[in-house]
Formats: sequence, structure tokens, C-alpha cells
Amino acid sequence: MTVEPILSVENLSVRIAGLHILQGVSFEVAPTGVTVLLGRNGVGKTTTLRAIVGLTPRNGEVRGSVRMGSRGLLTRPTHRLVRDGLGYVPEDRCVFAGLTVAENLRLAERRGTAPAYDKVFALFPELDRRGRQRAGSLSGGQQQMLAIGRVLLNDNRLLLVDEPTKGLAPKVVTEVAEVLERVAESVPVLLVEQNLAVVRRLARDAVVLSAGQVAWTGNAQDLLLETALTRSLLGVGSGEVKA
Amino acid sequence: MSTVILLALTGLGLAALYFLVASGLSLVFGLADVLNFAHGLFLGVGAYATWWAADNLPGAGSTGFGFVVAVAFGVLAGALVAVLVELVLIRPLYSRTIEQVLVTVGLSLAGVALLQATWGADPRPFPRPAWSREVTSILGANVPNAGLLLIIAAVLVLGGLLAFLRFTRYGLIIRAGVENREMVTALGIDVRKAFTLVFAIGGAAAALAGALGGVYFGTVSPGQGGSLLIFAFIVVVIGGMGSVVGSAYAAVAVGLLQQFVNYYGTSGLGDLCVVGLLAVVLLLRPQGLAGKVAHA
Amino acid sequence: MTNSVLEAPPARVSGEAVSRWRRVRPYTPLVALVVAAIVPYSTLNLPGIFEGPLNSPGTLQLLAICLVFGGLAAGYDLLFGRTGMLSFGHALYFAAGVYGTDVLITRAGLPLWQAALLTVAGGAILAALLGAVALRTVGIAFAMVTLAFAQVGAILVARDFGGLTGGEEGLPLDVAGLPSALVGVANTVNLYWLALAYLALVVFVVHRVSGSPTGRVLAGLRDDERRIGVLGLDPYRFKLVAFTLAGGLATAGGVVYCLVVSGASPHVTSSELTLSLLVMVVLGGPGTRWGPVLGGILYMYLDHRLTAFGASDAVNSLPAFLSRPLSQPLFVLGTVFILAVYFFPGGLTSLRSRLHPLVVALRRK
Amino acid sequence: MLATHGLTWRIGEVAIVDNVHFDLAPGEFLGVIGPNGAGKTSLFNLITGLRRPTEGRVLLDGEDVTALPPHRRARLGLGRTFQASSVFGSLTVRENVRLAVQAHRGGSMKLWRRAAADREVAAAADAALDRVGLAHRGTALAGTLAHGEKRKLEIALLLAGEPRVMLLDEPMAGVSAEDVPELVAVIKSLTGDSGRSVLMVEHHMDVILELADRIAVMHHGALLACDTPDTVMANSTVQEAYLGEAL
Amino acid sequence: ATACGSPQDTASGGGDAAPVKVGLVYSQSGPLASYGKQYIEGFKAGLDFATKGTGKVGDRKIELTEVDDAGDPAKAVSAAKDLIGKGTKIIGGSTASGVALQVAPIAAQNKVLFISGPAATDAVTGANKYTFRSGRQSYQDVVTAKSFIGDATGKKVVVFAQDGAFGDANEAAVKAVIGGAGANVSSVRAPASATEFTPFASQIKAAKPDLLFVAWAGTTAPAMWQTLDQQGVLASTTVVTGLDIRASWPTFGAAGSKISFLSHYFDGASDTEAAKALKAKVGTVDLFHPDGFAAAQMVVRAVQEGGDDVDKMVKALEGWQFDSVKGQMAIRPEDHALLQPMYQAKLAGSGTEFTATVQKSLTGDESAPPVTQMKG
Ligand SMILES: Nc1ncnc2c1ncn2[C@@H]1O[C@H](COP(=O)(O)OP(=O)(O)OP(=O)(O)O)[C@@H](O)[C@H]1O
Ligand SMILES: Nc1ncnc2c1ncn2[C@@H]1O[C@H](COP(=O)(O)OP(=O)(O)OP(=O)(O)O)[C@@H](O)[C@H]1O
Ligand SMILES: [Mg+2]
Ligand SMILES: [Mg+2]
Repeated sequence: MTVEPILSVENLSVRIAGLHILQGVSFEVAPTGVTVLLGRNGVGKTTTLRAIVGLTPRNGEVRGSVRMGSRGLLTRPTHRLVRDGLGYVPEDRCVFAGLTVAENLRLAERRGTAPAYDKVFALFPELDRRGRQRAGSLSGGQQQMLAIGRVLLNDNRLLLVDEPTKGLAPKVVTEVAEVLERVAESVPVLLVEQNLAVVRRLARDAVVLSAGQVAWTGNAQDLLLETALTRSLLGVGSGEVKA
Repeated sequence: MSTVILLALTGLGLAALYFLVASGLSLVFGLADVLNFAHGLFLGVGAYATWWAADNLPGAGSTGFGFVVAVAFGVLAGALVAVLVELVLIRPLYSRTIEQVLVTVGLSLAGVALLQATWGADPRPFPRPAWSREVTSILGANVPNAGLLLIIAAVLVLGGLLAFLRFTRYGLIIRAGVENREMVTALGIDVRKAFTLVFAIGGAAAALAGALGGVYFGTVSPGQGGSLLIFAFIVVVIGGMGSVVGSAYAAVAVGLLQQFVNYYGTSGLGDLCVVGLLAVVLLLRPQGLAGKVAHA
Repeated sequence: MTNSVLEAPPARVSGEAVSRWRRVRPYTPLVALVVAAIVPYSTLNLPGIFEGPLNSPGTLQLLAICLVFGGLAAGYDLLFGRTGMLSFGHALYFAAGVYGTDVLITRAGLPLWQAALLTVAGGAILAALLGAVALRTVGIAFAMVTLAFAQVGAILVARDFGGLTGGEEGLPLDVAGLPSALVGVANTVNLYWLALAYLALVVFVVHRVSGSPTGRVLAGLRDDERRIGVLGLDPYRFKLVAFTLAGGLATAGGVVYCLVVSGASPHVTSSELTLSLLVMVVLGGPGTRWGPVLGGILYMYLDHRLTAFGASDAVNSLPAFLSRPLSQPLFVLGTVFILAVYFFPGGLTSLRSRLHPLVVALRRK
Repeated sequence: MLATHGLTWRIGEVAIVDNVHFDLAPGEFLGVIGPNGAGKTSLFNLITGLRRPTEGRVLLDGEDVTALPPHRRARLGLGRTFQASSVFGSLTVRENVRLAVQAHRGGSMKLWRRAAADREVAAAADAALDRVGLAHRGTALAGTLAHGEKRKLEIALLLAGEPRVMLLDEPMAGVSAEDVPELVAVIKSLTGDSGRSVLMVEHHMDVILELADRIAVMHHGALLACDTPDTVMANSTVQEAYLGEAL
Repeated sequence: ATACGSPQDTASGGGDAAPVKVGLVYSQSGPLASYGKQYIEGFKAGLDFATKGTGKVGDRKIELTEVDDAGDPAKAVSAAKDLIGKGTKIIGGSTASGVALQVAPIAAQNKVLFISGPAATDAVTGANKYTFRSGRQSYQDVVTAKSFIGDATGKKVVVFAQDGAFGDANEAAVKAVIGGAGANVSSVRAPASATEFTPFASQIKAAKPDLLFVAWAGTTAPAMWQTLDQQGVLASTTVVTGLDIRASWPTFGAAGSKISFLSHYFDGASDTEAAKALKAKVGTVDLFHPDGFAAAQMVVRAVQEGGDDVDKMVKALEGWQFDSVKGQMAIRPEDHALLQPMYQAKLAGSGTEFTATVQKSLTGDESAPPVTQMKG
């Protein structure tokens, strides 16, 4: 493939509190479709996403380069990146517990673009219905919906999504997967996901991390078909992939 | 009867003063989650800047429009100092509450000492229009004009703050930012600016309280802010952190309670009652009168 | 495979040095205690640091005050650093110690040991009672309720009911009934040893308690109270125990302080004192064994010595815009806090870990 | 062993948990499923005492515990994990589990003993860590664990308390595919002959199907069905409201 | 230097020609810093005056060590111990009453001379054999206040004072002095932290006193006066209070001319030799300059007569009469009260320009407090 990647990560290293968590991670995200980031618990998937949006903790140190088109991202503050169309759905949802659902959404509106409330509400009618409820009292799954809905309110050039289906009921998982699929038609997505069924359905490219390093990159469907490969990289036989 | 009216109105004047001090404190405390012990310093800066301007600033003076200019200068100075403090000292420490307490405590010590080093420990007579020393007779009670001035100012400030919180996005941003600053930036918002703004407003409110407090007391001295601060804190807590309206209710309750108990009870009982009120309110409603989140 | 990366390789210091240090380490507090105990036998002169030689009464007095506050800060840390309870009213229990001792000796004429015992018991009971009420709230509300209680204490002392406390003038201690070893400038050293004993006691108790099963629960409370409940432990009971213990230790500190400064003055009831305790703990490093102690000692040292610094020739010879603020002790103290927060985040004790790479680098050479 | 009678929790007019009756036999494994926001976590909160029901009772071994605070219920052998991991962030992983062991074994109110000297507590804690595969992370601060690791620690904390009735709230959420079978095995080993009962909320249907003796379905706060896995899976309402079309 | 010694060493006083160490522990910083400043200026002027510019007594130089107590008794006690440890036999200073009260016992325990400064508390008088005072005490204020009402019999007197020891002392003194002369004394007390005075003004007004005695210190005083004026208290009765330092005069504002002041001292209240000498040194004399001045005179006297022997110093001071800034002073041997002239004054002027004038002066005997029992 010779298409220009939308995002290229080169030799990304992250140290936090003296621990070398990422050790020279390099990969690219294609300008269309879903690129999935896989790996066991604690290999550094979340750390990678957070480093890209500039949310490494204060006691951390980031080296290497992350470029979106021709622009380097690492030196720019998070809010600018996001305003320029980098959407991020964090792992632990991070809804604002003290604010109502409507306020959470209102906060996510970005200047310059008209917020697509109808799109979000069509996807998650719960959010419309619970507009006046405090986000902190939402159920786990509802919070996840809010976290995704917040980002979909705006137009993005690239979406970083960390385990969006965690804690969602199977039916909603299917729905979210459908949404991401649709979104990915126009906006490239870098997705971290443990649910291999979702991966199978969505992913075009895959990057597998292991112990802070890239262990494998390539076509996601290939990966999931190769039993030996999945077993060695993900510890699962491909037969078990289908949940 | 006239005694009751007199006590009620002067009590409201006192409440207004408490509210002016508490409003900024409450805003910064409730929204930015900074327990700002340096608030007394902003108060002092406002008072001294007004005092200085009345004598030295062209166009400013102690009467008429000149007085307004002097107060405006004081308010501006307070806001400016608050912004500086936020930018230089507080900004690197967000989400490290205890360190913030330490820095603001340090600042209040150093700042008050600096005021004292510059202008001396003794109270200075405060420039003020002659009418502010006089009284207005209301239903037979001689109510000091300075108290009435405070009441008017407090009502205006209350209205202004409510409008700010209700009609701008800043209230929202700041409330969210207190919960999780990172996530607010991850929504594409420069949360730092919003916090600086809150400090500016808090500083301006404190400075206004300092300037009008100067009118009310007739003097300005370095420690003045600190002694008001304790009651302001109590007001903020009784009212519920961050609730401006709650602070207003609490200020009225505290001011009237103090005034009436001091007259009808024995001396000092007023203060004890206020402390008792605080304890009772907190034990019954730990989140304060008006709930715990910053609902304008 | 993951862990090999994540667990940073231990810095390789020469193995032998490490094991020797390991063997010696448990004894360092003891060595420090012995050194501190024999300080009064030294005539070492540290110009600029102390006014006189180490064994001069002035120096010993200053050190005694510092030691008391070191202990007080360590006791406060039991609440703040180790249990996560932000009390703004700790001064109350210290003041109860100071005034309790003073009033019982001066006004009631009790002998010292009786006064001290009664006071410490009373202080602990007071802490238990007030804690039982205040602990029904949490967080800032708790801080404010404790502040309110302490404020009542301050008002009562200032009101001077029945002429018991001497109001704003304070109450000088009547030394007639005291053992003569505690009276007079020549005996300052005994006060110093007393203060040292208090400090050692507090450090020992706090260390013991925080290493105990209860201490583990307290540390858990600091992080997540709800979780402690679900584990089957009553958060309220444990917090009350910590509060009472810390209150009792503070009262004992008050007893010693009353003897050291031979009197009581309303300064000790002020909410600023609690704030300074907080500053001491944070300055030193909350939740660490020596941090609060160092913080307390350093704070009091600065508090006392800065007055001399402000009046010194070095400061007076500076231009007015510098010398005026610098001659205000509080200005310097405040500035020191602010600088400390930026330059020693995590407190003084974090210095060691921050300097660690440097030390390692030096050793390698 | 554990039973609820007409358990109801309302906020204003809305019933979050609506008149829930169920019984959990000794040694039984009851899976709880239901759409997001059905009230599963809320039900757990009512059972463990973090919330007070508006109506109804909670019975443990036939005894009414509705009025007891959480810690008293825990003492009676009720343990739980949290949906959003709640571990002691500033303690190490090992200390976390030791605390849980010690809470269970008693002797927490010993101010003057050295906690570290208690070998039995340490051994039990290490055993629990081993079982969830976190032994190698023992010295890390719990707050810095990756998400999935925190989930495992949650379970270790539960194991350490050796509860007789266990409430697991989405234990598998965020656990990497590789580790799921291992954890399933751990959970499986908890029940069976030991006589312990488990109530588990989980959205991973394969896990539920593997473990549960019966499955309860919650919807809008109410218990729709409580039956064998096969029956429940065949239920069309469940299919429609919860499962949707599988991927 | 050797690094070993006994923990109970204290330096001893020097020989004949060695300098005399005098320690001054007073407020250089803190709320009473300006009182402290006047005290030390007065002290230096007084030392110059008493040693005729040489700074020496005989051939022994007076060596001053100044220590800041910041108004905190604990710091003052530490400083005193330090000084005593270094062989200082004479300690002066104490701007704050609390400091004076806590340093006095230290002096007695260690048998050094203590000459308390501006601290006004009556309790310093008669505190112990080693403690003297160089300023006035509250009681003398009250006696001066009494001189405003002539015959007190049947008159109604109200004391308005702060809560606490300062207020208690004033109230007790008024009850003893004016009440003892047949007046009917009652009191209105307010918390020292009060910021709103209307309730108290109303109470006072309702009491309709013939004389109102106000004992108020601190930064809230101007607000208090304004309220008394606004509520018509000042217009309806004779109001007496102590005249504070010059810097405070403008803060009385319009109320100033309606108040009868009792005064310890102000510039121009006396025209003695000492006053001239003091004025030449410090320019405008203020409230506490004379206290420092008298303290220096007492120090010189003590050294002259006592050398290094503190008991002799005490002997030499007891009963001593001397001419100081205020005029004739006498140290009463029984309780070391310092008998001194006191003044009635009026304030006139506006803006920042105010002048005080003497209405009447009382001699030391006229304003003498009753003799108290020496405690130790
Ligand atoms: N603030 C921190 N301090 C210390 N270590 C950290 C910190 N944040 C993360 N780590 C460590 O970095 C490693 C990678 O964490 P990360 O959250 O990126 O993993 P992950 O791949 O997202 O795992 P999961 O699938 O469980 O979410 C973990 O071992 C974690 O303990
Ligand atoms: N304080 C509250 N006010 C209004 N609604 C509330 C409040 N607290 C909880 N709820 C609602 O109660 C319902 C039950 O929440 P609960 O957390 O029990 O769901 P759950 O079944 O655990 O869902 P999930 O599978 O997503 O975790 C949710 O719809 C939630 O929004
Ligand atoms: Mg992750
Ligand atoms: Mg749930």
C-alpha cells in the first residue's frame, strides 16, 4: 500500500515514573477504515493512545515522533489537537459525573462545526431521554454511550477509541460496532479493542503490541485467520475468536 | 421597633460584606477547587490600591466620580494580581489540592507581610465620600450609608455572577475541569483560560470587597482581609461550596444572627452561634445549604 | 514477558555496600536519637545557624521548641498523611495540652505529674468526643467542622471565663510547684531532653501504629472508604481511633510545650497553627516516617530564626525595596513555602529519591 | 443462602430496582444479565448495603440484614467486586490483598502488632494474587496498574475475604482475551463443592453460559426471568432486548 | 574550638571594664511593630541622655542586643533564655502585655533584672522582685479618666471594652476607681473580632450614661468610633478613651473632636529637659517614646549603682525618683509601680492633620494605682 497514512507513529517511547512502558513503537494508521491496536492487559495500548493525544501524565516522558499528515503532534497541546479534528474516547469513559448528560454533550460541542445531535441521539436514544440526569448516576454502559456520543457530535479527521464496547450489553456492542463501521467509512479510526468479534467485523489493519513493542503489523483479517499467529500473539486460538 | 430595624439593616450590611468576600472565595473554591487562603491578600490589594489611587491617580479621588475611578482601579488591581497568582503559582499545581493550600497559605503570609513592609502595620484612613460617613433615617433607625452601599454592591455582584454562570459556557467548563481537567482538554477546550478567568473574577470580587470594606471601616490595614476571611469561609461552607446563591443565603443568616445575638445575648455569643450554625448545618447537610455542585 | 520490561532493573550499586547498608539501616533512628541526646554536651559554634554554641540555653530552647513541633507534625501526619483526614482543628488538642497543664498547675496547684496525666487523658477524651461528632462528615465538611470546634476553643480561651486562661495576655506558668530540674535557664537542657523524648515517643508510636494491622486499614481508608466497608471493616471506628490517638499525642505535645515556654498564650489556639501543621507535614513529605518531623523542625526553626534574620545587618544593608520585605519574617517564611512546593514536590524526604540517580552516578565513578 | 424479598429502590417516581425476588441456594451460581441501565449494579448496591432500599428486604442465611451497614454484611460473609475498579491506589498490589485478608481474619484493630510479621496473612494474600495471575505485580502501586490488571486485583481482593456469597460485577470487562479462560477457571473453582454461592453480572455471554447454573434477566429494574441458561437464551424478549443479533 | 562541654553551662557576667550586656526583646515585626519602633528610638535617646552621649556607665560600655519577639510570648521567652544564657543581667522591651507577663517569671527564676516596656497590663506591677516597668499601666489610664467627671457620686458610668483580659482589667479598674468613688458602673462588652458595632452602640445609648469609658485597641477602632458617632452616642454623653499613637489620630475623623482623651503621652504634652533631648533625637515624639527613654534611664541607674549584682540593681531602683520625658517619675518600692504624670487631652483638626493639646495634667501621685502585694 502506498497511500499516505493519516497518522504515523515513529519510534515512540514513553517512560512513566522510571518505567519504560513503550519502547520504540512504530506503526501507521491508514487514511480510511479501522486500524486496531491489540495486546494483552498492560502492554501499553492505552499509553500509546494517550501519548498521541498528549495526555501522558506529568511524571512521564515521551520520545519519538507522531505525525498527522505533515504536522508533528507531540509538541502541541491536547485541546488544539482535538479542535483540529482528533477525537478521543478514553478507556475509563471519563464522563463528568457532576454534570448532567445534556451538559456533558454541550461541553463537547466544538466551535465552528454544528453539533450533530440528531446523529448521536439516533444512535443512543438513552442519551436524549436522560438529558437531565447527572452523568455520575448513569449505569456503566450508559456512561460508555455518553463517552462515545460526545465525540461523534463533531466532525473528526481521526478517531482514537479505547475499548468502546467494554461493559456494553451484547446488543449495544453490535450497535456500536455498526456505528463505528459507518463512521470509519469517512473518518479513519484507531481502535483498541479486546472483543475479537468486534475486531473481526471492523478492522482492516492490525497492530499487535507486546511488552511495549510492536510484535506484528499487517492485515487484521489475515491475523485472525491464522490460528498459529493469533495463538502466539494474542494467546487465543482463532476458533475461539468467535464469541 | 426601630432597634429591630436598625439591627436588621446593619446586619444585612454586614451580610453584604461577608457575601462580597465569600462570593469570590466560593467561586474559586467551588469551581476551580482551589481552597484559596490568599483571598485575603486580594482583598488587601484591592483596598490598598483604591487607597493609593485616590491620592495619586490622576482623575481619581475620594469623592464623586473620582471615587468611582479609584474603586475601579482597586478592582482592576485585585483582578490583575489574582490573574498573576493563577498563572504563576496555581497553574502548575492543578489537581494537587494540598500543594495549592500550601502555596496560597504561603502567599497570604508573604503578601500581607509585603503590604505591611510597604505601608506599615498601622491602619490608614481610607479615602471616602462624605456621604458614606453619614446615616439615612429609615423608619426611625439611623442606618449608616456605608452599610447601604454594601448591600447595593452585593446585590449587583450576585446578579452579575449568576449571569456569568448561567449565560456563558465558562461555568460548565470549569465545573467539568474540576472533575477531570485532562478530559476537558480532550474535548478540545483550553481549560486553563477558563480557570484564569475564574481567578480574575474572584480577585475582582475580593478587591471590591476590600475597597468597600475600607469605606465601611474607614481605614485600611494589612491584616483586614485575614480577619474577614474566617467568616467568609464559614459563609461559603454553610452555603455549599461553589453555590453563589447559597453563599448569599448563608451570608444573610450569619450577618443577622451575629447582629441580633450580640444585641440580645451576651457579647461573643454571636460568634459562638455562627460557629454552632456551621457545625449544625454541616452535620445535618454535609454538602451545605445549596447542594455541592456549582449550580448557579 | 511483560514484567521484565515493567519492573525497572534495580539500580546496581555495589552489592556489598547495599547489604551493609541494609544491616545498619534499622539502627539509624537509634543513632540519630543518641546523637540528638548528646548534642547538649557539644560547645560547637555554628555561627549564622544558632545564636550561641550548641549547649547554650538559647540554642537548646530553640531546639526544644523545634523538637516539640517535629513531634506534633508527626502526630498530625497520622491523621493527614496516613489516614487522609484533613482536620483543620488539630490546634485545639495541642492548646488543650498547653492550657490544661498550665491551668491545673497554676490555678489548681496540682503537681506536674498529676496535671500532665489529667491533661493528656482529658485531651484524648475531648478528641474522642468531638471526633465522634465530626467524623459523621467527610472531606471539606469534616475540615470545616473541626475548624469550627477549634474556633470555639479559641473563643473560650480569649473570653477568659473566670479569669482562668488570662485571655489574650496568656497565662504564665507558676513554677513554684515544679521539679527544680525544669526551672531556670541553666536547666534548659532538661527541657530539651523532655522535648526529645516526646518526639521519640511520637515517632515510635506513629511508626508502630502505621506498621500495624490498624495502620494498614488507615492507609486503605485514605484511598477508598467505601471499599473498606465492603471488606467488612467499619470505617468510622478506625477513623475515630486515629483521631483520638492523634489528639492524645497533640495534647501530650502541649504539655511539653507548656513546660518549655513556661506558659500559655492564645497563639496556640489559632487556626493558623493547624495550617502551619499542614504546611510542616507537606513541607516534609506526608505519610513518610521522617518527613513530617523534619518539616516541623524546619518550620519552627525558620519561624524563630527569621526574626533574627530580618534584623540582621546583612538584610539592613540591602536597598530598601529588598530589605523592607526581607525584614518581615512572615514574608520570608511565606516565600519559603512557595519555593518549597516547587522545588521539593513530595516534601523534603523526596529529595533522597530525587538525588538518588546522582548518588548512583557518583558511586559508579 | 441469599434472598431478596420485594426489593425496591426508587429515585423520585422512577423505580431503579423494582420489586425483585430471588433466592440463591448454597453452592449455586446465578448469572445476571440485562441491558445497560437495567439496574444490575444498583441491585448489588442494595444487597451489600451501599444503598438503602425503599422497600423490601435482604436476607442472608434467612436473617434479615436490610438494616445493617456494609461492613456488618461483609462480616457475615458477603463479598463483592466493583464494576469500576475500586482498589487502594496508593498501596502496593500486595498490600491491597493483605488488607483484605486481614479484614477477613480479624485483628485489624491491633495498634501495636507488626502487620508485616503476620506470615499467615502474607501467605494467604500471595495465594490470592497467584490465583488471579498478578503475583509478578506485587510491588507495583495499585493505582498505576493497567485497566485489566485492576480487574484482576478486584477479584483477588474478593478472594482474600473468603466470602460465602460473592457478588461479581462484570469481572471480565476489559480483561484481555488471553486471560479470560484463566479467570473463568478461577471463578469456577470458587463454587462447586465449596458451598459458596455466586451472583455475577456479565455481558460476555460465553462466560455466563459456561459458569451459570441459572440466569436472571433484569429489565427496567424488574426481574424478567430467572431460569436455566437454555430456557433464558431461548426467550424471545431476552433475544430482542438484550442480545440483539450477535456479531 | 573544643566541641565538648556541660549542658548546663551559662556564661557569666564580665569583669569591671567589660561591657554591660542589655537585652531588649520587643516587637520589630508583627502587629505591634510601630510601638516597638517608638520604644527602641526612645531607648536609644534615653541612653544617650543618661550617659551624656558616651553610651558608657563609668568605663563600661552598654552593649545592646535587640531581639524581635513578633508579639509572640513563646519567642520572647526563648529570646530571654538565650540572653540570660549568654550572661545578660538586664532585659527590657516587651511591647505586648502577654510577652511582659511571661518574661517576668523567667527573670525572677534566673534572677535578672527585667524592665517591662509599653505593655500596659496591671499584672506586671508587683509581679516579682526583679520586674520593673518603664511605662504606664491601665489603672493610671482609668484614674485619669475619672478626673473628667469631677464628683462621681451617683453618676452613671458605662465601660465599653473588648472581651478578654484587656477589657476585664479596664472594667475592674473602672469599677474600683470610679465605682469606688460612688459612681454606678456597668459595662458593655464586645468580642475583639467584632466588625459591626451597631448593637453595642444601641445598648450604650439605651443605658444613658453620664460618662462612657471606652477601652478599645486594634484595627477595628475607627469603625467602632464611627458607629458610636453615627448612633449619636458621642453627642449625648462624655466619652473618654485613651489617645493612641499619632498614626491613629486621623482615623477618628469627625469623631475625634467629640471625645475626651486621657493620654499617656503625645508630642508637646510636656516640656522637660528630657523631652527636649528626646525630641532632638527623634523629631516628632509619640506615645511610646517616653517608655523607652525611661527604660534606658533605669538601666543606667541600675548599672551605676549595682554593677553586675542584680540584687543591688533592684535596691537602687526601688524608691528611685527621676526626671524623665513626662516629668517626675517615681518607682514605688512596694510593688515597682511607676508613678508618672498623666494627661487630659483634646484633639483638633481634620483630614490627616490633627493636633492634640493638653487640657490638664495629673501628677504621679494623683494618678497612682493602689499598692499591690509583691508576688515573688
Ligand atoms: N501512571 C503510571 N505510572 C506507572 N505505571 C503506569 C502508569 N500508567 C500506566 N502504567 C503502566 O504501564 C503499563 C501499560 O499500561 P496501559 O494502560 O497502557 O496498558 P493497556 O495495554 O492499555 O492495558 P489494558 O488492556 O489493561 O487496558 C501497565 O503495566 C501499567 O501498570
Ligand atoms: N441518582 C440517579 N438518578 C436517576 N437515575 C439513576 C440514578 N442512579 C442510577 N440511576 C439509573 O438507574 C439505572 C440502573 O443503573 P445500574 O448502574 O444499576 O445499571 P446496570 O444494570 O448496572 O447497567 P450496566 O450494565 O450498564 O452497568 C440506570 O438507568 C441509571 O441511569
Ligand atoms: Mg488500556
Ligand atoms: Mg452496572
